[in-house]
Amino acid sequence: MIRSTSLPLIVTLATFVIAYALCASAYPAMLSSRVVANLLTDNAFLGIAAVGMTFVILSGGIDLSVGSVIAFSGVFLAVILRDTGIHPLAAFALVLAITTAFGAAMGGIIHYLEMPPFIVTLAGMFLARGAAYVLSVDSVPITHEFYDWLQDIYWKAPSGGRFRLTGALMVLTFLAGIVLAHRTRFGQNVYAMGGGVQTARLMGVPLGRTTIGIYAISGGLSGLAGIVFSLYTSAGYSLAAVGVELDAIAAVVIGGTLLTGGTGFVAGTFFGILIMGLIQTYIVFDGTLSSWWTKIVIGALLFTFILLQKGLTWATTLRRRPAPGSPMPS
Amino acid sequence: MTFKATLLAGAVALAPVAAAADDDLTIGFSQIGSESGWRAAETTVTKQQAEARGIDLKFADAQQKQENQIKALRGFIAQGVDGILLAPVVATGWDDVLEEAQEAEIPVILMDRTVDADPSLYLTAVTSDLVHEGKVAGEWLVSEMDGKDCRIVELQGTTGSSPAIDRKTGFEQGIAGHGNLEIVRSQTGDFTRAQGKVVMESFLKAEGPGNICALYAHNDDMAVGAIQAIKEAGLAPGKDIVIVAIDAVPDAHLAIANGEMNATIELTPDMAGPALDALQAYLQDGTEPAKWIQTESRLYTASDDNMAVYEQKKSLGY
Amino acid sequence: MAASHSPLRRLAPQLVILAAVLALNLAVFPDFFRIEFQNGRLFGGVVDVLNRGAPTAILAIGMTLVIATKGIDLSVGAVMAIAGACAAKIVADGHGWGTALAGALAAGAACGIWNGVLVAWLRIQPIVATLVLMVAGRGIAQLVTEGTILTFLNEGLIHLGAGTILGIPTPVVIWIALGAGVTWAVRKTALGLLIEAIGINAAASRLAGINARVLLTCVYLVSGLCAALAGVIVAADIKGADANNAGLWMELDAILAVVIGGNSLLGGRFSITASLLGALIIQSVNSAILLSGMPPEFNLVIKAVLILAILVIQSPRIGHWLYILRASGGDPAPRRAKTVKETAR
Amino acid sequence: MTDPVRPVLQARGITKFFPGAIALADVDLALHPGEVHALLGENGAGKSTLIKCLTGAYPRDGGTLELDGAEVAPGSTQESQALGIGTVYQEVNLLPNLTVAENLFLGRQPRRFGLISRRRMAAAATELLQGYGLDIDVREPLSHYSVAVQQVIAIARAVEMSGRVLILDEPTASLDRDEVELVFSVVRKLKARGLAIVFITHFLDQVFAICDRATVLRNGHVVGTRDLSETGPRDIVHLMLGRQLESEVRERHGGQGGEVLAEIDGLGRRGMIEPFSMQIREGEVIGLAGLLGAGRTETASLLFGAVHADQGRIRLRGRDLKLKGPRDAVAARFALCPEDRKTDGIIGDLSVRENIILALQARQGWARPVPRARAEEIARGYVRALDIRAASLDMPIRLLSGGNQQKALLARWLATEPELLILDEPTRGIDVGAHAEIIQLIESLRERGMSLVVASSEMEELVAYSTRVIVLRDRVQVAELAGDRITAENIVRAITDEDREVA
Repeated sequence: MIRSTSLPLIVTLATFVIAYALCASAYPAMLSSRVVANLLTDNAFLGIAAVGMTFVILSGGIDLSVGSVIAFSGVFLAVILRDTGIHPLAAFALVLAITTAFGAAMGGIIHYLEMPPFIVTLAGMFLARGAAYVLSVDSVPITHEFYDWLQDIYWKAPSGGRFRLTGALMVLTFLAGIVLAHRTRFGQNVYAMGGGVQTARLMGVPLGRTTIGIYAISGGLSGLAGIVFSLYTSAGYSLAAVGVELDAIAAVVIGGTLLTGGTGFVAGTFFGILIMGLIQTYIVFDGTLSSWWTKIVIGALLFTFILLQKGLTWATTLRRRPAPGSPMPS
Repeated sequence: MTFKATLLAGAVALAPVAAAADDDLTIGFSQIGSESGWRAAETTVTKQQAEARGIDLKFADAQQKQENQIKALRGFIAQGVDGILLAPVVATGWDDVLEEAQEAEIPVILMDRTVDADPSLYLTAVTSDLVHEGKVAGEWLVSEMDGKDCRIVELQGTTGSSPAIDRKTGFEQGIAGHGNLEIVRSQTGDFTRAQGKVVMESFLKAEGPGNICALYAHNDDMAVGAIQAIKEAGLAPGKDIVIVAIDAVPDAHLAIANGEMNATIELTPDMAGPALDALQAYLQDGTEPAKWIQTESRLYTASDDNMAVYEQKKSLGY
Repeated sequence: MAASHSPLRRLAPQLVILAAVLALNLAVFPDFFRIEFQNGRLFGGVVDVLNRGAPTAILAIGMTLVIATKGIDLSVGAVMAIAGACAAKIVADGHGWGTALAGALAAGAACGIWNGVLVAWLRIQPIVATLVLMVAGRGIAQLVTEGTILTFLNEGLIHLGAGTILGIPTPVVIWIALGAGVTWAVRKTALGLLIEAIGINAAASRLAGINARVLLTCVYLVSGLCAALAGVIVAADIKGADANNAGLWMELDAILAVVIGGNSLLGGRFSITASLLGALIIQSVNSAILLSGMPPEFNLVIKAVLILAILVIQSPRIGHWLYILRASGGDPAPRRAKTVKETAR
Repeated sequence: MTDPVRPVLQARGITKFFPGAIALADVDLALHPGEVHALLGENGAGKSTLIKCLTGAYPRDGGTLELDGAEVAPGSTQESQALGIGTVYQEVNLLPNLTVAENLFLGRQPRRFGLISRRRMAAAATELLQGYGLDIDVREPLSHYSVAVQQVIAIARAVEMSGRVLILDEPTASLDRDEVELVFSVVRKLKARGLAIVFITHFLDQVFAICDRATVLRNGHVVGTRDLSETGPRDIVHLMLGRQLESEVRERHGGQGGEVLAEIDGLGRRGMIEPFSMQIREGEVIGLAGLLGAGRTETASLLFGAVHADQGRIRLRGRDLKLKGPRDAVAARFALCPEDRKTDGIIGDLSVRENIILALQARQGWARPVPRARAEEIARGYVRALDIRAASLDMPIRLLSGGNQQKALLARWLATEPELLILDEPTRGIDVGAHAEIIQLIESLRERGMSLVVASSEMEELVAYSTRVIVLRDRVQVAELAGDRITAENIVRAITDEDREVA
């Protein structure tokens, strides 16, 4: 049985399948394993960041600092690997610790100072990008052999597609995100907060801890995305990943999560990422469309999905009889 | 795209083969974006060059993002194009995707900027020398000042971008050892006219209008913005403040012709001509081009016929 | 927002912060306050702040109204790009500057109405509704300019961005006049009251007979028009429409200006004057960074820290704690006041 | 009933100060296992404050709390819940976006290897709810179910979380009769299980239907605790109001009213209210009677265009009137004071003056502002006429008491000089003094020739001021009473007629 709550997820999935079929009928090469592998590899960092963003949005918040944190992580890694002798794994741990703490700090400010997430994470966005600049304005190459070793881990499919470690890491992150969202108390608390902060408080959801946790996860996953990005480009660059937060938000919304919070699926975000990647691939294949069409198509998709969600909400409220005394919301 | 080409592309992707019919080439071009007039002109010229040679050019604008460029490159490889032109947004991080191209036997030619990767991974690089450009600008200013004291302000490109870094380095090399020249202020103008104007305004305020003798801008767009700021401050650009910039876009020629600017170093937008020449030769009979095809960095000053150059360039989409 | 009787009291925090930031400017640049008349125009550090703050200030005017209705308009930066592109395109096609301005404003109005319809008629959450245009808008602008920087030499249009009126830079005249005009319009008519009513309680406003839909649409329309005007000014300033960079991240500055102006993101009572002061504060911070001669890589960090400090000082919680500290004189168990506030947006 | 056993919860001398006022003075309350204890009192008597002190939501300023003989001091609702005191509120405080099972087990989900076992959770939830007589799919989101079912789920959660004392704070306020019965059946089961239950309600019949004892609060003091098997409603009301309710039938002045103002013909909306017809004359008060959920509010909303009618028509003085929304109604000189003041009435942060002129201003349009001096004059006039107690006209209206807010809302509409004034529960939740004033105002407005439609759950009130009463049951108009036939008894009869299973 299809529950009404899972309908957006199904629509996202169907959109992806239909879009892929259409693309493939125009360009048969779209079916090659290269394209599939590219979708995973090229979107790995975005996907990982989007998992964190899903949690933030599910709780009814927003995190604008994601792209900047990715850039900061990359630069930090590159600089620390260049200037010190520590092993990349230790550096990874350090980056994850810093970005998680950064996210937690933003969550703390949001909760304890009762400031809107929009503004707090906006300041966080400036701060992280600025910190990246201070570390280095150059693109700093990473030349550690451990990086080469990591980059050489891939499975090569028959027709040339390379399924790389980072793509697998993204899939793992999504799986972990799904488990975290649906199978842990923390995840349930996130949904609860998205359903209504006051009610969640009354039902015993530890708001402070959860808020800090949510932004810490988003920060930490942005850090992880930064690590993946540094593997992707073998460098740290303070101008990298500008505007990734918008792509992540778009993927989350296209994936069927309500921006008001409370409803949605981590798995939906995965398909949101794939749909956006597919659009980009199609535009490259076409080769004549201005790539700015990507933005326009994503905007149109956003619009479609928002309308769809609106329609669904409307349909479900119609089914219930109006509560006495409450006139239709204006 | 024609149906035939579609089928061809599909066949190539499923069973990669290197060569295709000579006169039916499909070339992918991954452009950085359209952040400046020069960049737009380069795109126009590349499209013109491809059209003139009957090449099917697949154009992808990366909106200044490396991740988009890597995606585009992988898309080209998956599609099985015959060759790839890449104008890299940064120097680092291309090894993996270039390896994939090499494995698929698709030659890659770098345009405009080079990368930090093993040279065997690409066919050749068609670039100007960014450091050299800066150096030419610096040396020109040294000779122009002829021993007089000069306080210079510098409008940097986007913080962290390689032209900004290289052109700064080159300029500093150019003026090195000449104690009469001193860079007193340096700020980023993001390569845009708007920021060029804003930052120049603050330079004028901070230093006092009479205390600036020369402006070095990392591109012409910022210089054009700065010229407006100088005029609004009641000074005569080109006379009260000597202005040298890089790119030689039409508006810079116009400014020089009007006496509002003193010199610009041309960065030719025609990188695609030599690049496609080399590519076609390679695809035809495997001619290995030189690893670096350097374009000319020509200096334009008031002694050139700038109006003529302006007329010639203005239709290129700068 | 306390309904204070004296506007000065309402504006006091913003004025103090502005004074502090201006003092900072003075510290890094002693001649900051000197104003000269050169070349037919006023010239000086303060004039620059006023002039450079124009786009943010103009956006903040529309944004204040939108935020007062409990909304937000993320699309203004993209609308700026669209409007600038349209103006340049129209001039390039050989029309006059009046047509260009009208065309740009029409484009802005269309964008505003689009947002307004999504919010008021389709009842889509404002942050989502305007996100659509924010994502797609720059692409549309890019299509208009066909990926190039459309330059123009139309004196009339350029005058809007770089000219002067009685020696004062045109953008300064425009934003002050617009700010005064809109303030006058909302305070001398009932618009301000009705907008605040919608922002505080939309359901009750509707039942009181307020035409919330039309008003909401109008508010987004005004925001679109402001964005278009800002877009034209930015384009005119550099004699070219740069679809790529025009208005990039400006929506964030505009929202910051409104928030620094002490207006609640939860809607209700608003002060356009305070938002304009907020815009000036942001511009003064930028100016201080430029004048200080710090290396550019520090710009963002300094800006972030200053803004964070300003916001934290203004945070209701901090005010509450300060109040308790002062009232209790270190009383160990201050009475807990329930400040029930929806933190999530 | 009152077993000699030790009380589960014993509160002694509970005292609570608010700035400038004593909210609770030395309140004692003892709850015994297996009893349902009604907590009664007018609004503002201190019921909610007492509950909040018991559950730790407010810190106490004095007094002690003993649970099973041991002194406790819960600092938050969570703590009190852990101690065994659970609370259920009027608005269902569960999360509509979560499933029923998730709501029941939020914060204490069954886990296996550290992960929530959704299957076990669903099974446990299904079993748990079956114990409360609910057999529903617990995997559906809560919003899927009716308010009554949600309320039972909320009770189930509260009991599972606490298990000693259950506080029900007006859980039945928005339920219809069958739904109330569903909740009561659950309460009886819990009572049999030995829980001590506190029940707060405004419905006296419900008090006598389910409760064993009642404690009555007035002005923060306990004025008495009664065994309900030994006392009657009259006593209780006497305790609450401090005086006998004047129940003598008032002399009726209005009679039939004047000319026909509006004719309503078959107005209705599917799924909300069946088509109804009525004539409204000048100078008459039409009472809308019926139980909650019978369609009173819906009728009022439809008349005002707040909800769009999908059938029928309204003729105003013989001319067709199309109501696309409240704006059209306001233009036609209709006015509506809604039932829920807070969400649908006041604009909290606006000043008293602005709230009063708001409807007038909305009708005039934005371009013609009410001048400041005129606004001041109007507001002052009504503040005086209606005795609105506000420190200043500039203070935000949310700071006023409920009764004063209601009067300000009335002023808002009177300022538009309406021809038809629709009042939905005009006296709900306001103190006794204001109550009487509003009833008086209704009479005097009628005498001036205004037409009024008043929906109310207070039978005596309707009898007092109505010239006609329309009785609704299950969203259908079932009777119209006029003249001498307007008595509480007749209304009750109309409401319950043909109803065999009386609650």
